[in-house]
Amino acid sequence: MTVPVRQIEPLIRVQSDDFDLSVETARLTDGRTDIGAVVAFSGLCRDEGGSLSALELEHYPGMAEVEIARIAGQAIDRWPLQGLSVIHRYGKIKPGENIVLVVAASAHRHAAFEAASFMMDFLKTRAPFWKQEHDAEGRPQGWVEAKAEDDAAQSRWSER
Amino acid sequence: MTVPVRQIEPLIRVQSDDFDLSVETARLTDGRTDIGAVVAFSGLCRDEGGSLSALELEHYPGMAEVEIARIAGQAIDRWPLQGLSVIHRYGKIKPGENIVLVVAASAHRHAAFEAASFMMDFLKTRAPFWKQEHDAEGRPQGWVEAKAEDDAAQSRWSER
Amino acid sequence: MKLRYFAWVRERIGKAEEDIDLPENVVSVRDLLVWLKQRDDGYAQALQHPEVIRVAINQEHVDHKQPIGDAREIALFPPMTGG
Amino acid sequence: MKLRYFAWVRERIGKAEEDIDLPENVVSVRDLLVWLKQRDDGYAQALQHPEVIRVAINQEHVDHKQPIGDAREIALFPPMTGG
Repeated sequence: MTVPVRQIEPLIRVQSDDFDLSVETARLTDGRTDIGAVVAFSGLCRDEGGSLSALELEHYPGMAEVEIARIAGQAIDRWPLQGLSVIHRYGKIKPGENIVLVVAASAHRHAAFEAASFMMDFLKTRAPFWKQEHDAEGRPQGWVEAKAEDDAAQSRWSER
Repeated sequence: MTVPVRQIEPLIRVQSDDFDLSVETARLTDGRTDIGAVVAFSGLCRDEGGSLSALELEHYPGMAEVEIARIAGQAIDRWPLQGLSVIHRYGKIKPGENIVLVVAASAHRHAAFEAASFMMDFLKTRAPFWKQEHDAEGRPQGWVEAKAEDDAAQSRWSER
Repeated sequence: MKLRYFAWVRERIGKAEEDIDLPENVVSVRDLLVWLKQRDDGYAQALQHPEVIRVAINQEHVDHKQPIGDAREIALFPPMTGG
Repeated sequence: MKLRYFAWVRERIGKAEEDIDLPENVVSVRDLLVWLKQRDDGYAQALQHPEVIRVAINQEHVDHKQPIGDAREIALFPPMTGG
């Protein structure tokens, strides 16, 4: 007889609103005494040396949530996590503003670090979001191109 | 003629007071538009299945700050960071409370992840702090033993 | 069947979605891309390099060899750049 | 010269610090550990396994081969468990 492993339920949100790092971290840790490590990754919009006034993030509603949940499920299968939250914003985001948040909680630090890093590498390459740049005058410009280095970063997880 | 690289100045604090994750993250990012990634690691006290009522952290005042600064300097030399903060608490810390915070900010996520993970591995093995366990009745018990796996985690950084 | 387009695929085709009846000889994702490409200049421009186009069937990533079957929704888009 | 002790080294020796004049034949950290160990039962217990004792001179980690030189402050402690 095998004892079923109790899997955690990740929090996944795709929203245009900003998020609060402390609130999301506290949501995973409050009232608990079995968490030893929390890794919170925040991804922010950069202005690329002043050439960019905003990023406009387009997403595929429905699939975005489903695909993030798929990636989160893989992270939960792979590392002993006690909490996992992912919030990805869409819409117009200005330099210095938040784009994405991943919070991973575990008893031990390496699981939390690896799970958060894994989530980000897969969000970059698998979650259906696309960034369009707006130039310094606010005019829509080209779409950000996918980077080969992001594919490489994703594939390192299957080599282990 | 070589152009001198402008090195960031890490924030390092050794204190008995708690810290606030959002305040420390905002301290690195506020007013900036060149940061793309912030990794915040929080280390918390676990109750070890209810057997532990607190950890009492002893430290070596003076050397603690100096040694953390040394480790932070190595991280700054090794990765292109735009901000690095380390706060390590001492004194009596209850389960669920914060022990340590590392925040690393960079243009790119891998530098931020690696620098924060590096900081934690070296804080564990090089920063002069010692944890004494207090049992469920609040009585001081043994000192936490250093783990071989922490030494292994530290040494992986010199293999690269 | 509903087709959905995102990012520059959407811009070049000139619409975000459409309902379409596929001819019987369109069996795989690859067939779909070839068939769409000849519909007009917008499609031709969007699907000029079909190998870079990513495809999801019923909101799940698939490769170009995937049979379409009785898909409810097929989405075409460029490589993703979220995160 | 000031000696400082931490964690169970401090507890077993029974003090957190002391000022001490070292005999001339105590040249290295290893010599210091051997010399301290024979002072009384507390030191003997603290330094029973000298190989596990970590040492800092002037607040910097050193190994046991390190010459003491004109150190102002030497600290002895167990392996660290912070973080």
